[in-house]
Amino acid sequence: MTEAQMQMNEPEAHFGEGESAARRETGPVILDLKNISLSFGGVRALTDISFDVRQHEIRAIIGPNGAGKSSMLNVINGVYRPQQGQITYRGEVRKNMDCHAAAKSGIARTFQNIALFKGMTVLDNIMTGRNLKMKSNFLMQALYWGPARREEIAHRIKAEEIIDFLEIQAIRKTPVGRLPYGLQKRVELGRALAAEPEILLLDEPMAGMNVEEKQDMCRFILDVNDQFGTTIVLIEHDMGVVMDISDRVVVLDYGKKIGDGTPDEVRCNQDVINAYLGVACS
Amino acid sequence: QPAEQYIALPSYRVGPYAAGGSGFYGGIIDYFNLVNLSGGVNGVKISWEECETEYNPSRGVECYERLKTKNGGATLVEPLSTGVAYGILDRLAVDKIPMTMIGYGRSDAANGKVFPYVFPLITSYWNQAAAMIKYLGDKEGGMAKLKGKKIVHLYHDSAFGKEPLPVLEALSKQYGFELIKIPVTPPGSEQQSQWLQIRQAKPDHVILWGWGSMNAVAIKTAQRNGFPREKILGVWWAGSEEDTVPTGDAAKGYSAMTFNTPGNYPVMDEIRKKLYDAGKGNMADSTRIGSVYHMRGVSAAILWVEAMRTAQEKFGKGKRITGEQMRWGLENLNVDEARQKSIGAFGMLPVVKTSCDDHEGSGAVKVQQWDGKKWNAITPNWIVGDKALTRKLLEESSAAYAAEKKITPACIK
Amino acid sequence: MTPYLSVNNVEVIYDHVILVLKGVSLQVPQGKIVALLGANGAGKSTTLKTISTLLRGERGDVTKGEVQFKGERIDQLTPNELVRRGLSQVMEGRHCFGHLTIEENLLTGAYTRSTSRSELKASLEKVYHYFPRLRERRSSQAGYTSGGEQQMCAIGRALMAKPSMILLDEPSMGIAPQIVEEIFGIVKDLNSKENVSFLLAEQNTSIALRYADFGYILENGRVVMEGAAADLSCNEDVKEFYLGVSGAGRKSFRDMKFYRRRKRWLA
Amino acid sequence: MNFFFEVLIGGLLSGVMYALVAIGFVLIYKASGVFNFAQGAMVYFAALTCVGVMDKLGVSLWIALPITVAAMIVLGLAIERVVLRPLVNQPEITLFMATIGLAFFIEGLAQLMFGAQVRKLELPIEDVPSQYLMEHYNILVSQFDIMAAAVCGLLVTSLALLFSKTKVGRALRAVADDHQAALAVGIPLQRIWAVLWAVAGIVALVAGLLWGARNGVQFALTFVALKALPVLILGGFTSMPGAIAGGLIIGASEKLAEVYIGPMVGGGIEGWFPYVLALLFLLVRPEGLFGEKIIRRI
Amino acid sequence: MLYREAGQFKTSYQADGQIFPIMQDRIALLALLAVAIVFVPLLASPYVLSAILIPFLIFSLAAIGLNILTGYAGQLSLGTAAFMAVGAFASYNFILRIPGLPVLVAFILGGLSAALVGIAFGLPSLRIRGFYLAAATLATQFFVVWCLTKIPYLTNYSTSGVITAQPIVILGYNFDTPDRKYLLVLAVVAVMALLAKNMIRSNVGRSWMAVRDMDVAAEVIGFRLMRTKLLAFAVSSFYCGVAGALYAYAYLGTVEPEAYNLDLSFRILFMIIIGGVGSVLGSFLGAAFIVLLPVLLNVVAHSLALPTSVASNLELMVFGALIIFFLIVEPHGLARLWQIGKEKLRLWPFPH
Ligand SMILES: Nc1ncnc2c1ncn2[C@@H]1O[C@H](COP(=O)(O)OP(=O)(O)OP(=O)(O)O)[C@@H](O)[C@H]1O
Ligand SMILES: Nc1ncnc2c1ncn2[C@@H]1O[C@H](COP(=O)(O)OP(=O)(O)OP(=O)(O)O)[C@@H](O)[C@H]1O
Ligand SMILES: [Mg+2]
Ligand SMILES: [Mg+2]
Repeated sequence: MTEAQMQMNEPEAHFGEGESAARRETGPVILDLKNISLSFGGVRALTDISFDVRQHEIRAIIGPNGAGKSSMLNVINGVYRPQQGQITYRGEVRKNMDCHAAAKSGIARTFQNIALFKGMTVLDNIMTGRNLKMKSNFLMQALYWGPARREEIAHRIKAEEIIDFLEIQAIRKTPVGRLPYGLQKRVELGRALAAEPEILLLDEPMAGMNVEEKQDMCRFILDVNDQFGTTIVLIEHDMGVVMDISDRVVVLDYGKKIGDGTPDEVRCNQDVINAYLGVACS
Repeated sequence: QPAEQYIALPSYRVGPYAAGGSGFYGGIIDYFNLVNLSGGVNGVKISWEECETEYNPSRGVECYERLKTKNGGATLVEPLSTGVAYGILDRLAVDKIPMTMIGYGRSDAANGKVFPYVFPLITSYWNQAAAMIKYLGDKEGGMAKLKGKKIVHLYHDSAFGKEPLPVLEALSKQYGFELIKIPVTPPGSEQQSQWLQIRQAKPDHVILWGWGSMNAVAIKTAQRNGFPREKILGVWWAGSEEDTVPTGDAAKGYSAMTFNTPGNYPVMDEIRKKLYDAGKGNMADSTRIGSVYHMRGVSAAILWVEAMRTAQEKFGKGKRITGEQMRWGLENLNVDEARQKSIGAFGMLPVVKTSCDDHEGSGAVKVQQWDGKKWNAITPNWIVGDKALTRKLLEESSAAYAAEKKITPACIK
Repeated sequence: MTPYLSVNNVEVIYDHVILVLKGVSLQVPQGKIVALLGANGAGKSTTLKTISTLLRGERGDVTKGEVQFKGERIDQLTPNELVRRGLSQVMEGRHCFGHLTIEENLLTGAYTRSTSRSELKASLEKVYHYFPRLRERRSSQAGYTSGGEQQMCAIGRALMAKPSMILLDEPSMGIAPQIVEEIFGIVKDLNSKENVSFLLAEQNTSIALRYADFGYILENGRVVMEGAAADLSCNEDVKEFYLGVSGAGRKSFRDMKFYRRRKRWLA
Repeated sequence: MNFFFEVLIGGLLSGVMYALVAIGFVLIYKASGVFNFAQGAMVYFAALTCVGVMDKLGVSLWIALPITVAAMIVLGLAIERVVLRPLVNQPEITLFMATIGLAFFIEGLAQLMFGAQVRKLELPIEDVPSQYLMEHYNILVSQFDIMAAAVCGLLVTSLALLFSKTKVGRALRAVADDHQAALAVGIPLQRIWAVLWAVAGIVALVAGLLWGARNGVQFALTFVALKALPVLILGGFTSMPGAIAGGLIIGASEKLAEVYIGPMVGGGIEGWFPYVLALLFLLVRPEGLFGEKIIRRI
Repeated sequence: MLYREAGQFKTSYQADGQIFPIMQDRIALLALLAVAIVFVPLLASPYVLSAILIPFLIFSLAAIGLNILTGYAGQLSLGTAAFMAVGAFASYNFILRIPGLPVLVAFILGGLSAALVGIAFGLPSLRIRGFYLAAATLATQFFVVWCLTKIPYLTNYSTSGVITAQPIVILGYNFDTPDRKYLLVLAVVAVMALLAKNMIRSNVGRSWMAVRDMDVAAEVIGFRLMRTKLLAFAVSSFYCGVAGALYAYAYLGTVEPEAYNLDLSFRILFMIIIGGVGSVLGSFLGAAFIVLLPVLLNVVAHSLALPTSVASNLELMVFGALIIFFLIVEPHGLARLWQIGKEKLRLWPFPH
């Protein structure tokens, strides 16, 4: 019903009103999820959810706590296997993703409860993001000689670019466990970026930051999106951020989709207001 | 300052085998003290140093290396641990320090041509095994009666427990008894299944080839399963107070091999009187004087002191002898009954007479039985098994070792 | 009036070498809500952990200064003793007991109270009333609940101890906006009805200053500014850096400028 | 067939003896997340203290027992104060390591106080086949084992109740999950740990008495911990009933394997068989039969 | 003011990726190596060489092996000695059965055999974690030793299951004296430590640490859990295998399988925990600590002239107490202590 309508409406909605949308070009659908259902024992985390992500867009997922947002990301990159549904990624249809395959085909992500490698330095964490691009075998690495060494240095250069980009030069050799929360989030973003992903899934990247830091973070996200054309799927509870930077928004509640559209549409959707926003649109 | 004869004692007084270690080394040191009280060996005092090995090979090697150069160089070493003994085996010939292995270690080391510096004195595992079968045969009323009998070899599943297998197997073939081999995984604190198997097999005899805590458990488990202890015959490492006391009454009637005749001897009295009554005894617990391990230690020390005497006779009375000379003394040892009498240990150990071919020097053992309070010898005479057989095995095995190590067997003059 | 809680010139070193707090002093008067603001890594959490003596477990040392609660020094007490005296902390990063169910988590919160079963039940009901979502998930293991649910659980757990002073470390993190409002509503509620004092470290400055009576701004381990909440929210720098509004009103996150002016207090 | 049952029953009862030691492990692991390698040493310490007191003071078992209980309580308090308190919130492996150090210390202490020699311990119940069962069912079971099983059952039931039904039990489980958070909600970690280790000491005493009466009080008692490990992983580190179930399974199958498979491969498989069996179980259930699931969520 | 990073600018990532980025460290290490190669064999007594330095180096190597598995890849293992045993017995058999096989090649083959066994026993680690895995690795320990006592072929049908290491002859040169053995062991350990350092600073090392710190995240990033864990098992076992072979050939000489018992596994584990989990330097420090401490205690106890049984028990108690003491002072081991010391030195003379 409404869901189908919304999907039909999407293109117009997209290029219709809303200054941000009008200004931005987005490509064809790159990721398409159909009728995803996921439950854990008795808990239904996701019920029959469908939505798509277009190339180069910033797609936000919002919803109350426990709505299933993180679970959705987990389905997209293969941490959870949905009981039902189908995922189409770059034209390929699959029942579910597998973590490694997802990573390989260009899906990177950050986590809600920071999942950095605590015992490693910032630089090493970011370097792990590049692991799929490393080719030399471990014997060469053990000898640290010839191609292996050249490769290591080439990747190091990439990693340094990301460090510069995220402005975390000063902490490159610090073990991440010691960093304050906000910087850890930034490093995690760096690790995801290091993979040069096509789609970047961000789970509450701005939680626990003050406005100034959020502004920085937004700038990074927008820059990545602009400069590298990376598609971004974003979960965030700060409505200011969501409304300002996203192109389209999906709203989940209790595992069901209750809204989908441009920020402005969503903001004025009565279901969404009741379930999540609490304030009517002005 | 008069020269001292220095002996290295890599001992162990903590850990799972501490009970044996403290008794054995206690005996050695008690006897040394006794000798020193009466002026030493022709005036040469004995000195020694201990080092805790915890029965652990790598610590044992370190101890050996540390002790060997002290006090002008060690002239004898005794680790009372197979693992440690193996760890230092190769170093002995280089360092020219003889090592005794009293009642343990590789049996083929008795071949002095291949192992010039190793002395498995008194008796080896192979001779023990042969003697055990001899004893069982006699008990049955002649070796021929062994035919068709069932003998279980319940053994510590390690190099130690497997050592007698060639002898037992050969004898089983020769006399036609059935040999059932049942291993116990070290440390052997649970033996229910083994004893159920034994009960099922209804053997005529059980040889208990155990070490450490395994022995008490075996005896206890035999009792739990209603297996008569009279049918169990332990090795000498399963025949001490430490093995029977903890079992309470369960060990009554259990017998085991020994190379010391239980009982009292003038030398032990002297130790009691001159050392313990004067508060100079080595063992914390004076009730253990004359216990199996203690007496074993005293016996070891007696043999060493006799070896010193022998060597001094050749190389100069009243002089400190070197390791090489000590080796010679050990190789030309002759502790006969007269000698034993003069020491005050007549009958306490068998007559020991060594040569280049025979670093063991005896091969005789006795059987003792536990009466609930103490051990009593039940064979009046020393038992010697089929020595021809063990000799043959010894030649073969030491030849193989020599080949592997590229040693040309020869006696050292 | 002696402050309810006062922190005097505290210096904290982690791992023997990392100096984090460089002489922080602050006061919380009885029955007031005090906000502790500051950028990431400023030392807010460290300050709170210093007060609740939880630093010891993280190899942090208080090398100078003292903390007083109700007029007594508390820096040498155990956390258990503090909770008994009415000082509870909600730790940053949730810290729920993963293998316990939500309800069991809440019940552990009441460990220090020796109350009747019915009173306990009433407290539990109150928490469920505040966070209906928890009631639904009461019998799931906390380790499997969503981030926000865990956050609610952690707050609820602290409430179960019936404290007279609560240290809240980023209560709004990861919580849906509606609930954030509710949480602060609860804070206000407890504060006015039950006279509970609060010290809250918060990144959501606008809401924190809205509810707080007083605020401190921490940067690099030093208090750089303090004042009544209303005054702080009028300060130009606070407005720009913590509230995201400057002269021309709120700016979109989309058009942030790349270079910013230096904060005045750094001058 | 009768033989089969004898082996089976013998195995089950040995399993109970293993479980007795495993309970001490579970107690501490479940309540503090510490993998207590010193449990074996505590068993030895307890048994040796008991017989040592009897010997040195010349008193009967009934007087030595309360003295030993007191000693175990003191030991528990000391361990908390000296070892655990400074190590709050440290990684599991560090705590594990500390308990190994503790094991050395306790072993040395016990031998220092009472000497290294092997002693006997006689309980009022004798370790001989039960006549009754022998006559009526023609099955050979030691009456000692029957008592051990009863004691074990009692311990497990009461401790399981403690964990599942009481406030302290809940607090203990909370501590195991997160030391820091447990402190924050006001759980008096230190007091709880002290009590807990004291209780574990008493459990060790029970195990020590039974094992000591069976095998003699000697250093090798510290090794019974090795027998308890496969029981633990099979049953689950965090489950009291798991300790019993694991014990029974391990005991029975290891005996059956030794008797029926052992002879085919040269015997002596009891050393590794329980571990391999437990390993196979774990492949199916990585947290053991009754252990709590390890939560891996991101 | 001697120990300063300031002023040492890195102009290339290559320079920054060095094992010891600070120059003073590099100089110190080179000096240490020079001393170890030139002066130690000249000056040290045979006792120090053969009873302290050789076992210290061998244990360091085994500790590096275990550290790769436990410290870097996060898989707690109690089966180290078993892998060492495989290395030793395999080397023995290779030399015995392939005439003319160079000893070093035999060591490598021994290490590879250990690696194979390591992979086989590492398979369960894909499902089993933490202490469950640790307890399960005991299966390796007991099973391997059991096999060695049960399969006569492996011990060349020696009646008691004891093997005697063949003489170490490399290119006609016989390594039979303590100083020669020492140099050989030193060379092997130095090279392998370097290789380990290299692995750890490149992608393999990062993959291990990632799996250790958070395996789910590692998988999401694209590391293959199975490959990473098994590689860790293989490399670790290889190191332990070579160490085990050296233990037999350069230290004990004649060995029974029991020499590789659980006790040894624990000693190696102590080394890495005391030294520092996840640190190559820590492996050395820990090995030194565990090798030297008992000797030291023993010497001290003797000089106090205590009754021997009291001394032995006190030694044990002090050893246990010191382990606890060090853990309390620095749970991350001696390596961290060292590092903090260096950081302090860097700040010196200012306290912070
Ligand atoms: N592995 C799991 N096992 C059991 N339940 C789970 C699991 N993962 C998620 N859930 C449940 O599914 C629901 C959705 O969780 P999810 O983490 O996706 O929420 P969310 O939308 O991200 O919430 P938040 O904003 O609080 O992070 C929650 O109720 C949670 O308890
Ligand atoms: N255990 C620790 N070891 C070393 N340094 C630490 C540790 N914990 C915190 N720090 C350091 O102390 C500083 C202050 O951290 P703290 O967590 O108090 O900041 P915060 O103000 O709470 O930041 P956030 O807003 O990100 O939570 C940071 O620079 C951090 O790197
Ligand atoms: Mg979420
Ligand atoms: Mg914080």
